[in-house]
Amino acid sequence: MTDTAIDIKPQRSQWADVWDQFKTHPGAVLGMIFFVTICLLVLFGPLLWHFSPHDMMIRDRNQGPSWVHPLGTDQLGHDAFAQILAGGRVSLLVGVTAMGISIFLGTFIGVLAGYFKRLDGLLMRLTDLFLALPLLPLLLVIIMLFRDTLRMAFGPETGIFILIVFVIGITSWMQTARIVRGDVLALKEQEFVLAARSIGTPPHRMILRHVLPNVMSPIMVSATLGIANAIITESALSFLGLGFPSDFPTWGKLLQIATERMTLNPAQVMWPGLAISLTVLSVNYMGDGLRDALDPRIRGR
Amino acid sequence: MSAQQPLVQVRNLKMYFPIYRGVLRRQVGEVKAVDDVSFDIFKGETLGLVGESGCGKSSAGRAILRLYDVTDGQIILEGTDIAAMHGKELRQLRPEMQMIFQDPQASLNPRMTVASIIAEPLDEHRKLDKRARMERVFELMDAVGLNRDFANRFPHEFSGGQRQRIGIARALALNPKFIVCDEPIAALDVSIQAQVVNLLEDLQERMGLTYLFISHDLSMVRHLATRVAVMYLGRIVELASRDQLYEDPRHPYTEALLSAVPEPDPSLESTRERIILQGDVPSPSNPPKGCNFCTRCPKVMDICTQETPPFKKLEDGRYAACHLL
Amino acid sequence: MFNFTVRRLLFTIPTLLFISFVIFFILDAAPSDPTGNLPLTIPPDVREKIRASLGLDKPMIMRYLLWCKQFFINEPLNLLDQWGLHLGDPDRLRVISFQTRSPVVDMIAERMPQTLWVVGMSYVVGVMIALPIGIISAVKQYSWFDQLGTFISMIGFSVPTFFTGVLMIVVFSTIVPRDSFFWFPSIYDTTLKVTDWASFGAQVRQMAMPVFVLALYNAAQISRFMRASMLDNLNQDYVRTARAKGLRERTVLLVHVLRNSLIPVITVIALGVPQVFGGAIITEQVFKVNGLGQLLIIAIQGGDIPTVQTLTFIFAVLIVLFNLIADILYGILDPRIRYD
Amino acid sequence: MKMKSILLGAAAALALAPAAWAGRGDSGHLNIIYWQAASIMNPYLSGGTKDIDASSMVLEPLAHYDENGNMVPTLAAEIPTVANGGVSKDLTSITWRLKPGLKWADGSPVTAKDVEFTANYCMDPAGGCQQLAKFADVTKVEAVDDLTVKITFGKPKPFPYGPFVGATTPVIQARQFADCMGTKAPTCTDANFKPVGTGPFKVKEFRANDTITLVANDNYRDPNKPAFATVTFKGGGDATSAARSVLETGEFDYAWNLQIAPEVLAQMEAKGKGTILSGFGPLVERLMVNLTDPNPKWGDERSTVKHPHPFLTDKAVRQALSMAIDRKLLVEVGYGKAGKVTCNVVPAPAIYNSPNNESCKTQDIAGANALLDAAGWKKGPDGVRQKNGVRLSILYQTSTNAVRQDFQELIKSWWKQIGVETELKNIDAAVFFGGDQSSPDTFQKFFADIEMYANNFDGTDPEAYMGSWKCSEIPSPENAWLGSNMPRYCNPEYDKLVAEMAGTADIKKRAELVIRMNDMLMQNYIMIPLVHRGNVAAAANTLTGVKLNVWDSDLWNVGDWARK
Repeated sequence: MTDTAIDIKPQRSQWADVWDQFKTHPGAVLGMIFFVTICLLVLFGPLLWHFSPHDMMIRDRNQGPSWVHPLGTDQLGHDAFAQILAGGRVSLLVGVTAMGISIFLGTFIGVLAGYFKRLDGLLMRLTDLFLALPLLPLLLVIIMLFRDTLRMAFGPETGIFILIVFVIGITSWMQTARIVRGDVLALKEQEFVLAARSIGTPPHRMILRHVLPNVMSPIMVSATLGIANAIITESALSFLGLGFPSDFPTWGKLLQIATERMTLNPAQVMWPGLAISLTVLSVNYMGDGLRDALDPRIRGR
Repeated sequence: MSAQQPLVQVRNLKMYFPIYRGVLRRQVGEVKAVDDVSFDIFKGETLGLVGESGCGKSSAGRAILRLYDVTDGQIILEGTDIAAMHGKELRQLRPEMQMIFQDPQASLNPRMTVASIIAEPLDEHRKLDKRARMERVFELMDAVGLNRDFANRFPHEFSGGQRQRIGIARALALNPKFIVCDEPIAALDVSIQAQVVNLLEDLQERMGLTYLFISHDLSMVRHLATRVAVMYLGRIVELASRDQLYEDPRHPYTEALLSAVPEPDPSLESTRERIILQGDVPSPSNPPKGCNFCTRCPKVMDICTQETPPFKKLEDGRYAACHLL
Repeated sequence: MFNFTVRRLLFTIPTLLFISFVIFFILDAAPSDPTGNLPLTIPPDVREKIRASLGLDKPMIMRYLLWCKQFFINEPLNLLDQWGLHLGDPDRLRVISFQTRSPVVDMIAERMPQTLWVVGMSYVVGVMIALPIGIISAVKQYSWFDQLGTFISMIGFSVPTFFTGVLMIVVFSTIVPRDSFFWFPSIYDTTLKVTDWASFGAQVRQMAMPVFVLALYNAAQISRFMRASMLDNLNQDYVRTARAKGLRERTVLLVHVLRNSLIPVITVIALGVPQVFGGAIITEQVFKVNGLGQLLIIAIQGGDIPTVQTLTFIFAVLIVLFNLIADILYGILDPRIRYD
Repeated sequence: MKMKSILLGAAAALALAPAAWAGRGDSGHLNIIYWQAASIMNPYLSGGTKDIDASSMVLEPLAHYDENGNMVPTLAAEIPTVANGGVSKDLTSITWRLKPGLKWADGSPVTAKDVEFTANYCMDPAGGCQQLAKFADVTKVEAVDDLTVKITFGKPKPFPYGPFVGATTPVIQARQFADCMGTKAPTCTDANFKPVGTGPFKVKEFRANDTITLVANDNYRDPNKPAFATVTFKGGGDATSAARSVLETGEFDYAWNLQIAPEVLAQMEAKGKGTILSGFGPLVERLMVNLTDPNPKWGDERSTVKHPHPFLTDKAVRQALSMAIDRKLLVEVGYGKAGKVTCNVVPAPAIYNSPNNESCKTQDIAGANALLDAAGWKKGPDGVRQKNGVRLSILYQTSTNAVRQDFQELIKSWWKQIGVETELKNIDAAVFFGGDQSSPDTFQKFFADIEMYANNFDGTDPEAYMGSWKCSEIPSPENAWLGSNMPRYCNPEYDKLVAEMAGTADIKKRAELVIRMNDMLMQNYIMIPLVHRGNVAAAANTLTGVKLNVWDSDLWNVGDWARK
């Protein structure tokens, strides 16, 4: 019967449609290719590249690009390419994870505050509190309290990673929360929410099914900006002594160290800057494409 | 007609929205959106609820479905009072009663496909496997006259009438006994209105549905309803069977309303005498003392400004609230 | 709306008190110390005496209450004094910085002008260019304008100001010859007073680079939100309806779509305003603007609790205030959101 | 008159230094940039170098140190010594005589009462005076007459030049600060920001942590000085941009403390707008070795003498760590002209510099390996040496700073070559040096195996400094971690030498003692000196008279500066 024939169709699910739409967005596809390339590079690059980020060719300091060192060397004679690859691992991981935490917290609190009127006041004052907290002293307190514990539990690198991701995450969710709340407030008054209520949809599914998909676009922007923010913040943290150990390169740190030597060795400042910008740009285009693809009104066009 | 069983009994239903004023949010009054309303809805009938916009008819409809918390009174659905129910209990009764909304655009989530919109009630209340679920969705789409191929489309791809069909299909999904139609055709083109109304009638016949049909369109109500209740400023002023009401309105407000309905017959239309009401509808937060209608009633008497007229039975199945009667 | 506002304002008082306590608690718990930056030649026992003279030997709660008294009672009274109204003991102690031994509020007042000029101006410029860019990018989605705007704003956001600022200085202060029209000072002169056209010109010149760097950063972020929000709304049915009604495209966009799109953007903009007063720590440092951001960072590094506490608290007040403004603006822009 | 000016002109042409002959204010405006902004103009309330330097333009002590570390009288008529009778034979008092006719900037005369007041101001127990250590053992300061002041010590002071010598302890005006004693010290904002002084300049406008505007002092004792009429003292930013503003953009005339990458500095200097000045005081960047066990398992007793370190108590290990380091490279990478290789903790003044430790100047990885082999430390499968289950694994901490992080990385790589595993940790400077009781990250608590920082002493006398490594100076929970003996070194012989020095007045004998103590510390590898660090400053080429002084304020002779 036709039933079976048609039954197959819905199996093709929305995700296939989303992918179809995503594919038609050249920026998004390019962004994704680029992002995947960067990920693969930083993941496998260090295994293949003939210099380790810890190799110091101290007599070849501050060199420009050459065949041996395609991106040149830094002030201690590290191979810049090896450093960028190794730094990318940390930066990308920190960027994506911290952004994830921040977006999750922001969306969670924003939706709760916007949807449940009773929680609104309390949660928004909590947001105010977090916005008002002085970041630096807070960081110092957090390091003091947790650095040694985490270092012992997870080793110096993983411990610091957890700390950094946690710190960036819990100090950057507020803007997302406010935006999401604003959108939810408006969305809640829409009739389809009332319709779902008349069906008896419980609040958690109401949020997942009706509210969240309709506030995706500001969340998507926050996420894109969040990655850049986390990568930069990480570099600021390492200069406060909260970052990774000194021999542990990250893009932000490489950029900051190289800035001082900008006129001396311009290449060194260009690479990490380029890496950060292109990553953020590619994530942004992916987000753009994904947002379009997730919006059926655009997909239909 | 006589041995009718009430499906829904509304008793002294009150829906007040408190008004807070001042810095300390003291309650200084309330909007009496629905003020002491009682009526029955019988199984299989269509009760029309008419009145000007803002008279509280939509609030009454939503209160009866418990989309709002009611202030006081009883709503008895098949013997169970749901007025004070909450949470799980209420949720279990949801399949019994459904709603069709005024704005077919706004009432459909733009990010869900037709199939998932229609299936949402099923997902919430029936444990169906994928296949059974889809079958039911197609069944419903057939029932409301939607092409099955549209199942994967999104609301914005449809016309207003089609969207309303989606809304109807969603309301029907759980085989409800009682449906509140909250001005379901007000937002549609006239040509589509008829189609939707015919569909509703058709479905009622086939599935034995009971409707509370809220509308400000008296001619449509006349076409559709079995009995009609007229609301003014949160109260029901008259309740009667359709024919009685349209042919012999008793309450001055009903008279005035009906006088505004154009007659299809041109000869009658020319003789129609329009009663033009003076003034505006008073604010529901500050209704006049005595009869709510006293400020605009052409037949106002002294007593009207003193005492609230009781909602009394005039004859079998006929009620009104007026000192004249 | 008025009552909503007044009620929220009243509600902010306990909120702010609570925030002030939390801030104080964190500052106290933080391991930085007012003697931390002193040369190591100062022996430990002298350091202890210095701490004691700053009152750090007293329990935390006492110091908090003292700050409350100084900030909430003595400072306002002092303000009244300046207006010629003398109340209470004239010898009352104001909030005194550990580092400079001078009233914190006076230092803040001294720094307000340059912060408002540079950071405030950059914010205004940022918003002014972000909104049109966001709107045009959305209306002409995927046009070359949109692509270019996206590219520039992403670069602007992802390249930190410590880099762009130094780059600007290298180009416009060192490579460009000093006597050229395109030469800009790398060091901001906070003592410059605008009295005539020449000094006005000098002021504009010294503001140009920091304002540009910061405006780029601000604009990048806001234009992203503006664009996304516009795109969201452009696909709504009411836009089609409005067009179908035969409204002019300009009216559709600027009246209907823009109004609805502004809601999330308003949040972003409103949340950004307190940050203007928070200063831009890195940019201020790069161009030596020495505004509120620099005051805060120096105070934090120096363990100057009264200064950090006062600055942060004022900052908190502004955050709460501007969140309230954002909420009120929601109500104005979207009548569906009701506060009662 | 005419004749005189012609003569002067000729003389100037010959000397090629016309500015030296110019009168007060002839050189116009001077721009100074300190990348750390001055917070206050009162050195008694802030020990920060930036504040002391800024105030040294206004406030003056009785005597200065010149660029060679010699004392020169400033407000005093001469330097009191035992020979000229100024210092009592029993070394318990010193009597200063002021130059006659000195005036404060407000025109009032400078008297011995002002000196007496200044001492009392600082010694007030409630005032929190930051230079209190300078007044150690002072029992009484009294004005004998208008121009004579006598300082009495509670015990013999072989080096009685603590108070009022150098920019850290200038004389302040009694009249201005009369109401600012003790607990009232912080309330005198006006006095603290605009002190009335005797120096070449006076404050016109003080913006805390930002800019100070100064003008020439009309009552300065030399009628032809200062050459500059006005000074802007700008603060803020970072060292690189401060250097840039002098060497590259030419917006400023003098920049202080330019600890930046040597190659960057050299590149800037090549622009030809300014000159880099450097001078060497006693500042040494060093590694401190923890002789006690920082293992967290000891709880409250970690890093205390109760638990000796598992392997750093082995001298062979400490020595090997030192031998593995290429100090020349460290200097080249981190400091360039502003650093020298040193094997001593007291490398200056020259008389105190020990000649006995030259071996450390060359890196010897092979030697270090051999030493460890001989001591029984065998390389395990992971390349890390171990003995009896103890691995040579080091936690190496320092404050956050670009050069220090580079050093950490280099040293880690060298130690790896001798089979020592290193974990690096860096801590915000304000926390590391902060001494906060609750923080585990302070340099006093030393919850690590090795820590790196730089230290020096004030002025030219190392007596107090050498006392840092006495047994009684070991930080521990009992003394609230107050103490400067970071390695937790305890040697009665060393303590004896310290005591001996306290009773020795003869400068040659004192030098001998310092060298013996220095060698004792060095040859036991209690600390591992890395670099003798200099002060670096940049001055515009148009400026003349600048003499970088590492013993005193950078601006000690700002009154002599002039435009070429």
